[in-house]
Amino acid sequence: MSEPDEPPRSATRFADLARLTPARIALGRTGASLPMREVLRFGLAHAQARDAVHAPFRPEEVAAECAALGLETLMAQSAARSREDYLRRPDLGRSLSPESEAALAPRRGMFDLAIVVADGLSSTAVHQNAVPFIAALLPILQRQKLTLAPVVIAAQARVALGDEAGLALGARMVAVLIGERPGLSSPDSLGAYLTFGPRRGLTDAVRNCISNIRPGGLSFGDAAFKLAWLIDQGLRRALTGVDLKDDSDAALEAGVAPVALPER
Amino acid sequence: MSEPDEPPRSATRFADLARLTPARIALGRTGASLPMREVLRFGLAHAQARDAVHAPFRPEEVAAECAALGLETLMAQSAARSREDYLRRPDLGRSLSPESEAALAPRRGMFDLAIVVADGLSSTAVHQNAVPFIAALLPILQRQKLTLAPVVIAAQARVALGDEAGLALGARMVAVLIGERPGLSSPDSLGAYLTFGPRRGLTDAVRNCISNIRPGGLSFGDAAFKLAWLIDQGLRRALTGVDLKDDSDAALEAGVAPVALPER
Amino acid sequence: MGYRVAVGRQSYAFADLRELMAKATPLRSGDVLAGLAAGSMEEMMAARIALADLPLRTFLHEALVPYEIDEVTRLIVDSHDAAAFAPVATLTVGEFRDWLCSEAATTDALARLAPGITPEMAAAVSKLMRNQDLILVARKCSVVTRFRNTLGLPGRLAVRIQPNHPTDDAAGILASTIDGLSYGCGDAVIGINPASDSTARIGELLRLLDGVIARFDIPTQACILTHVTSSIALIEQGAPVDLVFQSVAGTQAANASFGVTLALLQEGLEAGRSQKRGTVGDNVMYFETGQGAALSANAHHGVDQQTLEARAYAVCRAYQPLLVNTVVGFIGPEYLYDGKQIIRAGLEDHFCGKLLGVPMGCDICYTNHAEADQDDMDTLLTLLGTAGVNFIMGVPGADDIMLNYQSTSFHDQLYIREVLGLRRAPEFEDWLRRMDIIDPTGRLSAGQGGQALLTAMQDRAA
Amino acid sequence: MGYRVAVGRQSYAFADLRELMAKATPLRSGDVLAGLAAGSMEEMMAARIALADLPLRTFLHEALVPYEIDEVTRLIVDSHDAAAFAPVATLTVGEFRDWLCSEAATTDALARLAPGITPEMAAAVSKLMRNQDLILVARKCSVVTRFRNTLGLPGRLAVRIQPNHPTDDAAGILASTIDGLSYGCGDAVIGINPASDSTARIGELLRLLDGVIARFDIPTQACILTHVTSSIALIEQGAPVDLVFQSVAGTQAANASFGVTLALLQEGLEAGRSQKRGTVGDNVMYFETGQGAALSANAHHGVDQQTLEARAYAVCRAYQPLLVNTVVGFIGPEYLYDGKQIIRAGLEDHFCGKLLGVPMGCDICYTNHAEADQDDMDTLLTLLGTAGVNFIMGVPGADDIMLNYQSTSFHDQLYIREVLGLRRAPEFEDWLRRMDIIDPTGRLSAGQGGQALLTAMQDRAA
Ligand code: B12
Ligand code: B12
Repeated sequence: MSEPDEPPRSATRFADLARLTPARIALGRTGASLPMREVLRFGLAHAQARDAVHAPFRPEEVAAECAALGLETLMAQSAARSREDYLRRPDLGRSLSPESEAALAPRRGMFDLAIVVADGLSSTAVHQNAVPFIAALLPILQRQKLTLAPVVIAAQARVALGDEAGLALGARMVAVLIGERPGLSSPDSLGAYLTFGPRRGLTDAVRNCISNIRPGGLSFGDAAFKLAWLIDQGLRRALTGVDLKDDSDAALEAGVAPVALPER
Repeated sequence: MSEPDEPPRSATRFADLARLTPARIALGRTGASLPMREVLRFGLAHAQARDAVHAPFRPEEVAAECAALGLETLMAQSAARSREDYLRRPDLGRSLSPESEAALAPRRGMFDLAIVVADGLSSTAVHQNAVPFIAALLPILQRQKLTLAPVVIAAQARVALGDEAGLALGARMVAVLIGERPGLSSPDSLGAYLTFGPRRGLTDAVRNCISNIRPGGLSFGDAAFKLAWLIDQGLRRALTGVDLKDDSDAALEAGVAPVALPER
Repeated sequence: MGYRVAVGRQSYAFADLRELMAKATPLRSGDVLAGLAAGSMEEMMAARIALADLPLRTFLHEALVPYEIDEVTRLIVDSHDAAAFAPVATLTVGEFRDWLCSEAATTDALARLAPGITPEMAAAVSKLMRNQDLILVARKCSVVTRFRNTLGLPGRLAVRIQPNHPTDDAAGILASTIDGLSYGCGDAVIGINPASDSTARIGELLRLLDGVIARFDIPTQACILTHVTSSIALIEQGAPVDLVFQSVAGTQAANASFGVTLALLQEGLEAGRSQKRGTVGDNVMYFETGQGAALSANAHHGVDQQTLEARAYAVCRAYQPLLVNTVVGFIGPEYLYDGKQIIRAGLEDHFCGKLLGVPMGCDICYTNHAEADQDDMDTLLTLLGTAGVNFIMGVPGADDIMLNYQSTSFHDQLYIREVLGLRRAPEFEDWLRRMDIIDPTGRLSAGQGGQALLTAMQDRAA
Repeated sequence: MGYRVAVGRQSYAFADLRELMAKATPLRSGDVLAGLAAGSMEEMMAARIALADLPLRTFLHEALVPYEIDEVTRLIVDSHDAAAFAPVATLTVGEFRDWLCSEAATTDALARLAPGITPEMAAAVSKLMRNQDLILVARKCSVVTRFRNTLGLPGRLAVRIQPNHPTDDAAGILASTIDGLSYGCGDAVIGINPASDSTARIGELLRLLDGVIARFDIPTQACILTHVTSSIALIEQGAPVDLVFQSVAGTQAANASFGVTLALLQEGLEAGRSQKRGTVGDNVMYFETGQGAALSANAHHGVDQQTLEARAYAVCRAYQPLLVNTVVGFIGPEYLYDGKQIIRAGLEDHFCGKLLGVPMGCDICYTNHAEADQDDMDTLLTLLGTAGVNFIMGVPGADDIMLNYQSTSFHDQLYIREVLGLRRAPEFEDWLRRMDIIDPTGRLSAGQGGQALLTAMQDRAA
């Protein structure tokens, strides 16, 4: 394809900018328009991201990987019965199915933390990033001497499903690791949502969020350090949410890791 | 609702225009826009016309009414199995279902004309206008001494289904009376399509069409006269379609009705 | 010749150019009906990627519908202007799109290029273009035609008054016409679809419209949208025919199903011209088209409906039409399922027509069996107004009481003029000013405008 | 109080005003999800017919969300300006729509009216309006705001540069910002959504943007879209905060789920103003909203999502914002299912905001789980450009690599300027001319424009 007329500027140097970010910059232009090659690149990414939303979730694989880390797992399912259902009815994705509720009940105990791995809007994110992230988190949690509930692996799940799961297991806190909606450039982004005192009827104001956990975003080590910091602070102050500001960076830089530095 | 500012013209007299046509004229305006009452009137008509497309077809009723006229009937069905199917797959609506094909075959004979009553896009049109139209047509056909095949009552049917039906019955000509797509102001418009030498693979170029048969459009009497005129001319010249121009009006005015004047 | 593209882990094959074109097309029900649509979004993108790399001149060598069996193909190939094509002769389809969007593609350059573009090239490039590209480029194209006024000038929009009546009642038709004129419509044409096929009746309608135009000395033209053979017959009978109408499609077989051939259209053109009724020009043909017509006549040869539609414009182009109208949502949901598909098709049709040098208008419309509504029409109207469409329809209250579908209304054209500042054909604008129907800003006049028109009615009554 | 309407053979009953409003709303998935949508098109039309006859002042007496339990309702009721409302006080909702479309509703008249209009009135009338009405009327509304430049002037469109980065990397953000400036974007704001919630990190980003603006003396403002409490804290720490951001919704409970109250917003406003960083004005707030936020927080009180969205604008209005941005397709298909619903919602939001006197911009966007694509965005962009939207987003290549959705790009704004002739904020336009980034026609300059901007990068590297 021909080089469309570039914006009138030293293209090489503007082109250098593109190396500084995965964002779609220094694309050039033809008249007022995006060059053909970029239109096509974008269209293909869109086609693939749409597919990612519907990529099947394989909970058994996650369970096997958790087992390899020495973690016990429980399978769960939201009240949404199909992907269609899930997309149109977020309310269903926030509740455990009656069967799952029944399956968790007997495992109720006294835990500091329950981890929920949820497919969310990208099972790709979960398959690629959830277990490596847990692997980075685990040693810190162990040093914190926290008691861990069995890991819940939840299909067709939204963030708030963690509230019911945490409650059912009797956990003081729940961390939901969930597939964020797939982006054009990142179909694999994982989010972590932390909620103190999980129970029905909570809003997002009482949660903390760490987002963009993936190789091209926040690294597993940094994300694990942040989450562990928030867990520690949250348990001490008996809260999460808007009143708990993430000052882990300062802690990290100052070396005042209340727990332990992540292994990088 | 307030009177929106009318166009600057003697409204009474412009309003008089509206009595001359069912078209939506002399509506007034507010700025550049249609007044609210007309927007609402239009919206309601649209809602109702959309429902008309899906109004169920009751072939038994049509059969009973035909029987009252002394006509024998045969039930048929196109290859389209549902309304959804019918709307998206006109090809299916043009073929007889295998069962219907089998049902018509034994009735093959030597007929001058086969009449097909088809729901088309408006069963309302058929229920309100098909049999009254046949009633107006019948006496003329009888005077023409034409032999009539049993009337086929076809569900989920397109115009071209008449070709297969006419062929199956051994008719020299087929007249399809079909529900035209419903309009905002006329959900009940009937079309009549006439084809000489019905067989598979014909195009619309070899048909004649009389459209807008309904009380607010072409009257049953006028339409019947036209159709009879076309049938007569078509049988004489052994063709229908673009080469057969509808000069029935001239015939009507000149009193040279080759057949007979319609009873009005 | 086949095409193969690898995207990600998947590889896609396309057997021939027809398949490549069809699979590259944005989704529409007609291509699904014909079994030609891409199976997934990724396959569609793969087809586009391959299409972008295809040399534009491929279309000069490889016919989608065989030359031997199709006179439309022969028309396209035989009338191709290689000199006009030269500036883009070495480009791929993707590069052509970039050129069209670039500053190099000025209005003049595009006008010079038009005779060098085949409908297949136009269709191919349109498949690679987003809605905004279709608007941006079409806007730069200017196709000006003339009969009793000048249509298609930049910044102007004309309107056809469509005063149809279910029984062709003269008073009813006249009433709708007068109403339309009082809203400043009618510069494109006053055009009736006759309910009847009777030549006698059509002759009366022709005299009716001729009378109105003569009486008020309106710089516009009339047309009865009857079959071209009827118009020819009427001309022979001495009826006052301004414009000769015909529906056309993109293949010989589809045209045959409409009862026309290219020779017949030529006859129509000559019959029309023989009248010498135009005052400022002799563009005497009015054509209508619409995606799906060929498929509906079982005459699509495995080619996607949008490409065939572009081929219909090549048919039109050969007869120097005054008006070409894509009646975009007219047939129904089996070809364009919903508002989104209708909007996309309207933009494609307008773009392809303009690129080919055809004076495109659009009947922005939908039927009651389609998933569309007035909001979709407002949307398409605004987009096409921005794209510089030559003309739109003016149907009383947007409701055609004879053809049973919804189009744009006398009010809709006021709206689009208001928001985009679009003016009427210059001669017609002057006339509206003289009649005090519009004020100097182009808005409907606050005076007694239009009142005089009512006399036409009264005389009739008398 | 109930409502009953007979249409044809059917009679429809609506238990209360909330139900009437919800059923009159054009179909959208969020209202279906909430169980509030009309069951058929006929029922929807029946609701609209009843709504058209409802006196506008009904909304002053009958609260959709109870006064006692909701501070947003209290804000709306207590701050209603009866004098401003007077000109339309006796109208029904349907008559109000006719008045809005009429010549009587001039830009001045609409500006005077705004404080008299409650969000419920705006929502109600919008439900009776077609897309073209929403465009036509919004276009007449002008809401001008100022901080370091003048936004919202007629014929102008501003753009937010949104240089997000998944790890808030300073070099990456700067690269996107410079790219955006070189396309003539950034007059609305240079606004980063931080990936991190860390105040330390956010402070750094603030200093980064402050540095760029100071270095090139750009007449624009920066903003980090963090929670209002964080902005207040940062102001206390002496960080350079131009604009205070917050997401808001239309009910007290939904705002609570966002961790905000009206008192907190007031605190944010005062903290922002205390900085006195504006040069030509002191509109210091930047709000974002979007249909579905309240329902998603289980805080909708049985009210339809479009009405609640309009209520969010009443919240914004109280704090004299510089920018209010409806992020229309951001949340996902559970609230707006496809392109059609997103387009309609975008037009409604813009209209309602403008009618209420709020400086509306629109993040024209969609997610990958919705049934929408770039064509839909091109469409909405063209419609909102015609409607006179104050600002849109400029996201590199339309792909937000941190928030994972698609918005409008630096190129998209060039397109809309090209086809509609829209200019930038005057102070910013002057600056772009001085920098030789644009030429006198407003197009990107053919000179060495933008080159100077690269020095910001080089210094950083050094
Ligand atoms: C839809 C339509 C079309 C579509 C048909 C394609 C399609 N897939 O549906 C298109 C746009 C292609 C079309 C073209 C023409 N049409 Co037409 N069309 C209609 C319309 C609006 C609705 C028909 C309908 O609802 N049919 C019922 C459905 C259920 O049946 P169907 O099997 O799906 O439809 C078939 C027939 O409608 C047929 N058909 C459509 N138009 C015509 C015209 C003639 C003369 C014939 C014989 C058949 C025919 O095509 C369809 C597919 O096979 C009617 C107006 C009306 N109120 O009915 C005019 C109408 C039937 N058409 C008319 C005309 C004049 C034409 C043209 C001849 C115009 C021209 N000058 O070229 C062409 C050519 C038709 C042909 N010979 O193929 C006239 C007929 C006048 C008359 N009494 O003879 C009508 C009444 C409208 C009008 N007054 O202008 N048309
Ligand atoms: C969608 C979304 C929203 C939507 C959520 C509504 C909905 N029904 O989905 C809306 C627009 C309402 C929203 C609002 C806000 N969001 Co938000 N949001 C996102 C986004 C783009 C995707 C989330 C996702 O895919 N979730 C996964 C799905 C499967 O789960 P879900 O159960 O359907 O989603 C729930 C959560 O996402 C939650 N949620 C959304 N945002 C936030 C923010 C916080 C702090 C928390 C605790 C929860 C939360 O709301 C959803 C419904 O309960 C992320 C970016 C990303 N890449 O993930 C930002 C993101 C999570 N949001 C963010 C922020 C800052 C906010 C706001 C606080 C902004 C503000 N200043 O007001 C508000 C308030 C949130 C709250 N407390 O309620 C930040 C969080 C930064 C951080 N590390 O804490 C993110 C990472 C983006 C960013 N960097 O700006 N958001």
